[in-house]
Amino acid sequence: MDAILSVMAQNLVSPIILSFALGLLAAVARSSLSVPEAAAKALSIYLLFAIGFKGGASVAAHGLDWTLGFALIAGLALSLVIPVIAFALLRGLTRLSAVDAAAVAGHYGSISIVTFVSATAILTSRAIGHEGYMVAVAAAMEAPAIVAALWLAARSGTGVKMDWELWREVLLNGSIVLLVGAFVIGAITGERGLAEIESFIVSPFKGVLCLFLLDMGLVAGRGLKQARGVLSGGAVVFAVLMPLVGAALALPVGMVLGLSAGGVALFMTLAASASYIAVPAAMRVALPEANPSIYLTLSLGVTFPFNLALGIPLYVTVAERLSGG
Amino acid sequence: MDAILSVMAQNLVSPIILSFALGLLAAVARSSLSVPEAAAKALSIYLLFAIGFKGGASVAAHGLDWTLGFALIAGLALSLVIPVIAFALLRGLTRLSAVDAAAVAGHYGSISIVTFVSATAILTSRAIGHEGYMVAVAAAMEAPAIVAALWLAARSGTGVKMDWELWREVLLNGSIVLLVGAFVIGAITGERGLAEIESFIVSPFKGVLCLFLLDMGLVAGRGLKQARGVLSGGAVVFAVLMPLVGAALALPVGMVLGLSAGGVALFMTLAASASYIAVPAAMRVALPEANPSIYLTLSLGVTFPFNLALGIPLYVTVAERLSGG
Amino acid sequence: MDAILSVMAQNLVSPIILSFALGLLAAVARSSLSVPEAAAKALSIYLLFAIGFKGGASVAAHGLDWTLGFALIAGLALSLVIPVIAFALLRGLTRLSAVDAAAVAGHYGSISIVTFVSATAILTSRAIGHEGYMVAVAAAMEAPAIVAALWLAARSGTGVKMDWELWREVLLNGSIVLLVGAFVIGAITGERGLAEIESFIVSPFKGVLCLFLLDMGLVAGRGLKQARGVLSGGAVVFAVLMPLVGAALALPVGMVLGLSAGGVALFMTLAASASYIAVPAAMRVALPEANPSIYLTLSLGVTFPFNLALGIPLYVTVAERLSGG
Amino acid sequence: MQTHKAKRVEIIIEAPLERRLTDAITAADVSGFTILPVRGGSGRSGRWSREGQVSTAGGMVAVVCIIRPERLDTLLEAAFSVVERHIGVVSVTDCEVLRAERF
Amino acid sequence: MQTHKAKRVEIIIEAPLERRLTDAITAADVSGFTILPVRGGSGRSGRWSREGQVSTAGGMVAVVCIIRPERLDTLLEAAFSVVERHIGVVSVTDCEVLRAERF
Amino acid sequence: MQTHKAKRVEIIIEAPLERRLTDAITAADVSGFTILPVRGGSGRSGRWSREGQVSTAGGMVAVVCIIRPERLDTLLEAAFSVVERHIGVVSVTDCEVLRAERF
Ligand SMILES: Nc1ncnc2c1ncn2[C@@H]1O[C@H](COP(=O)(O)O)[C@@H](O)[C@H]1O
Ligand SMILES: Nc1ncnc2c1ncn2[C@@H]1O[C@H](COP(=O)(O)O)[C@@H](O)[C@H]1O
Ligand SMILES: Nc1ncnc2c1ncn2[C@@H]1O[C@H](COP(=O)(O)O)[C@@H](O)[C@H]1O
Ligand code: NA
Ligand code: NA
Ligand code: NA
Repeated sequence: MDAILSVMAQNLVSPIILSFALGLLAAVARSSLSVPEAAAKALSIYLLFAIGFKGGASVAAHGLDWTLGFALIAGLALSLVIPVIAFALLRGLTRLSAVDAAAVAGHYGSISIVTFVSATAILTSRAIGHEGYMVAVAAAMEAPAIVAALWLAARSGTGVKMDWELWREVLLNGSIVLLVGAFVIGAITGERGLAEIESFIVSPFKGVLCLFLLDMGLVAGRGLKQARGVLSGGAVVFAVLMPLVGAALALPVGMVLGLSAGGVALFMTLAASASYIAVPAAMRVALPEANPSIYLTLSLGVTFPFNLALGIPLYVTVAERLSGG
Repeated sequence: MDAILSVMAQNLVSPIILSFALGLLAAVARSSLSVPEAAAKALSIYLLFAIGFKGGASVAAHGLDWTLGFALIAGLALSLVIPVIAFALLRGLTRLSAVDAAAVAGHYGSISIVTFVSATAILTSRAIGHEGYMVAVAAAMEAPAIVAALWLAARSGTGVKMDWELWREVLLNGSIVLLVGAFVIGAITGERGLAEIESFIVSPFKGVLCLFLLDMGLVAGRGLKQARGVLSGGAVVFAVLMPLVGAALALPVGMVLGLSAGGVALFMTLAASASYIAVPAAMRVALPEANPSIYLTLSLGVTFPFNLALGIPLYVTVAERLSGG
Repeated sequence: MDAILSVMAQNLVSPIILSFALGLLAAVARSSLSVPEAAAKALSIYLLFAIGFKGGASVAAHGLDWTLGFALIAGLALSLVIPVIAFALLRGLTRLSAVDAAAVAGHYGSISIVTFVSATAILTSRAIGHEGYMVAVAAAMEAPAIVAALWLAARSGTGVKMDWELWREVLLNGSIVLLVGAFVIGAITGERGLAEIESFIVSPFKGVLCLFLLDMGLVAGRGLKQARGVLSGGAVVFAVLMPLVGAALALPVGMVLGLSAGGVALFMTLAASASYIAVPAAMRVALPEANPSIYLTLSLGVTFPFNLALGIPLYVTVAERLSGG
Repeated sequence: MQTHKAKRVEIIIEAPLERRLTDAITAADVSGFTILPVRGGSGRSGRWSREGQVSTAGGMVAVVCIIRPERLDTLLEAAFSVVERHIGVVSVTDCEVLRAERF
Repeated sequence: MQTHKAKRVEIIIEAPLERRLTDAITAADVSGFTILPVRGGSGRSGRWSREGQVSTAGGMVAVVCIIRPERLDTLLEAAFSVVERHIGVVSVTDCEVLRAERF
Repeated sequence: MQTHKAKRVEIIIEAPLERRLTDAITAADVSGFTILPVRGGSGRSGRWSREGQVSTAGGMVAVVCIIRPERLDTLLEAAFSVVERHIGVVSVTDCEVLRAERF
């Protein structure tokens, strides 16, 4: 317990968390501080490219085994199951309409790549290794939850159009393509490729992450101010509870798969995190009736900072204790 | 004297100065070279974050003492006094209207963070130490001069609206919040935090500064071309004289405060520099009658390059001789 | 032959090439992946500044000799001659109108700086030295081909307005000014200047190049999809043949000039590459009747990837064998 | 100079639907359109801004389409089929154009 | 398709006043507006461009507001209270909108 | 509020011609104009987008110019002299402006 608390306390004073907090405070205080849209997109391209490439290079170095296949399947399964649990929880804890609840549920089945990236940063700084292919698992878990959400909405009577065009958009959305593409490039070029661009994608990585989190704090803060009134207490409870539920589901699965301690922690983080880039865009197309303030605020305004500040250190410590030892 | 000249000559051939000169020349020659707005803003976010963080980390390493408090007060006082002197000088040297003179005066009481950053870069390359908290002094000197300017304008009969909204805008403008926020993050996370993001905010710093100065040269050049005709000889004399007056005021204050040689040089630089980001925006809101070409051109087109090329090396050499030696 | 193939094979699995391929595939699959315009421009500013500066610093280190002057003249001559050959080839191989053929020819006389940059990256990774002033030759070869193209068009009866304003635009376009300006700054500040900003312009260079090539792949892919139907087989043959013709012309010239093996390879690369930034813009102004899909697709969609994947390794190996070896 | 009557249609629509809208417009055989970026706005669903955003959700684009009067209804129907269930504003203004042969 | 008469108000105003303007519009109970970025321009105070600019000073934004005709005067007064002392252009065009219930 | 009749001219033109167009407009003594960025579009020469582009070729800008009715022809002639051989759309809308003395 003490160990967990000390890891958490230490985590709370990292530049990463504090940068997010700075953005959040600045937005709430209505400061004019803002990151241009193009710069935020550029930062996210950098992060996706770097994390994908490093994952691929690590696979090239350590080799692949069957676990990757099983981990992908387990990830897919989790991201289909979690929305169902989330939906039930939401209907119990809040008065959200079925459509709103389905939309929110879809976000929690999917993943947040920055939460994943922050977890890898913490693992790196604590020198805990992890499977490079977890990046591929992250990519695999982005989209399936959308299907689950649309199924939940359809069951509740909302006409949903999951046409081929939407499938293409979801499966080939920019972040999946870049993440998987960079992973493949890393896997092909391996350690030699990594050496060539190391001083671009490895050394400055954490600093870039700080700026991106500053921006996410600004966006989250603006969203929270905007959404006051829309959010009930029950919804907020959900947004804190659900990541723990997701992580608790992922923990035994990760251990059964035989992942390393770091791998289990990342798997828990993926299950615990909620999408705020790809799924919202898909929901605007397929479930326009769902209120975006609700899902964006819960995902980006509550769950993301919860995972960043408390969740990840918790998952890492638990995973270390139980699996890696 | 020789020493000063040699420092200046050496400074003139630094990549930083030459990048500014390149931008200036390109703009004057009407080249299509331009930096996108989003990129310029991203560069300025990087610089503010890096300089604030490094200041905070240095405070964490060396500890705080009473001098910080006194330096803050001295900075505030200077930024209230300088506009009054500037106003008097302008009324003597030029035929500017009272409103225009008040607006210009406000810019000179405030500070230019890039001038400050360039001075720290010169100190670093000459291995002269300075107090990390000078960053906080810089932040404290951003806003007060606006009050002085509005008071000067009001005295001359221009109805000025300094409402609460404007106060908030000025005190919580993006650059102050980011600078102070990064300073606090640096102070909290200390040397450990700095180590984590060093290869992002320390090593590439000077290169980023070059690109930002290239952009500033472009903007200054465009402004100068645009403002031909608006500027009198007297105004240009003012823009070269005023930084020297400001620096001369700051020199004894810095020495009495007991700042290190580098600290005195930075204090002089702050007093000598003129705002071109925060104050112009505030003036457009509060003193729309004042002609923006005048204050922007004097500040960015004359005083900034003067400080960059001649002022800073002068202040550094003088401060080293008199205080640190 | 084996050596060439092995260099080519090795080149094909470099992060640089694969990043381009990723972008191309993503665009063809209609992924939403995209780089913001401002970010793409910022990347190109970085690359031009870095490559120019390094060239200048290398000249400062190794000194200048008469070869530079001769290389500049030879570059100018080549970029006037190549369009004429290209025009003849196009008229033979395709049914393009004279105006379209003239416009395309102009692109091939000019150069692509990213092709040049990629070639230097390959030279660096294979530890082959080259003359720093080749950057200046690259700059000199940007514009003259435009004149040749307009002359070819005028000869075929298309009224062309090559007014003074267009001259200014072409000669002072952003990329030439930045490349030459950074070259001069590098030459003035020399090794000392380079040391100051090395960790910005040298170490992360290759990684930045990857992201820029990712973007170029996206743009090229979009262009190719758009231009299906416009392009005949003959035009595609031209776009693969012409770089070989250009390189074959440059090879003896470079050897007669006494360039190093790396220098000859770069000279061949310049002659082989086709512009896709400066010349298209000039053509839109001066030859609006020419169809931009044709020249953009040939240059960016066919010749650029050909040079990147096959051309450069070929030129490098040939140059090494014949001149330096 | 000689000008010709036309309609200027401005469709402000959620960014994730941009491709669907332009595909629908193209399918309706409209001669051309231009897409302007939008920085922010406000409506019944609250205030929004593109600043610092990565997702296309929570953003709008403005599609401007100049069209012959007799083609207006076709365009509006195509646009409406996409905007229908979604957030968005469609406005039509009378205008005059140079070079009518282009529309 | 059925359309309804409305007014399209376009306010081009200095960027530092953006929040003041949108606050005033909102206070006047206007149903919605959209903000477009502006890249540059020219007027009596000379030529300007956003290129490479960091400060909001020396920039403009365009606020577009589609409104029922009977609400026009309220909006213009709200806008004028902000634009009055400042640089800015306010223009009003007749237009037709789909889905009038939204305005 | 009191408003005055004016014309709103919108010129969508290839980006490489921006300076030529604004120079021509300025030479025609037009009181002011505003330049809006354009993200993409479609026309007879196909679909285009600014995304990831470095070259100004393959991009358009929108120049908006509000002008007194009696000055319209001068402006259109100036604009036409530049647009003539090039891709571009020129449209004119009737509008009302506040503060007519500014135009
Ligand atoms: N009356 C209006 N005039 C201009 N833009 C509007 C108007 N109403 C809505 N919008 C735009 O459409 C978006 C969504 O509107 P709403 O569905 O009312 O929230 C707003 O955020 C604005 O960008
Ligand atoms: N007649 C006009 N049409 C369009 N925009 C204008 C007009 N007049 C002024 N503007 C815009 O408003 C800004 C300030 O105008 P001014 O106050 O005349 O300098 C200009 O830079 C333009 O962006
Ligand atoms: N009818 C139209 N309405 C709006 N924009 C248009 C129209 N026609 C053309 N454009 C714009 O002008 C560009 C060039 O048109 P075009 O010459 O037809 O290819 C297009 O890509 C659009 O951005
Ligand atoms: Na999840
Ligand atoms: Na000052
Ligand atoms: Na060439």
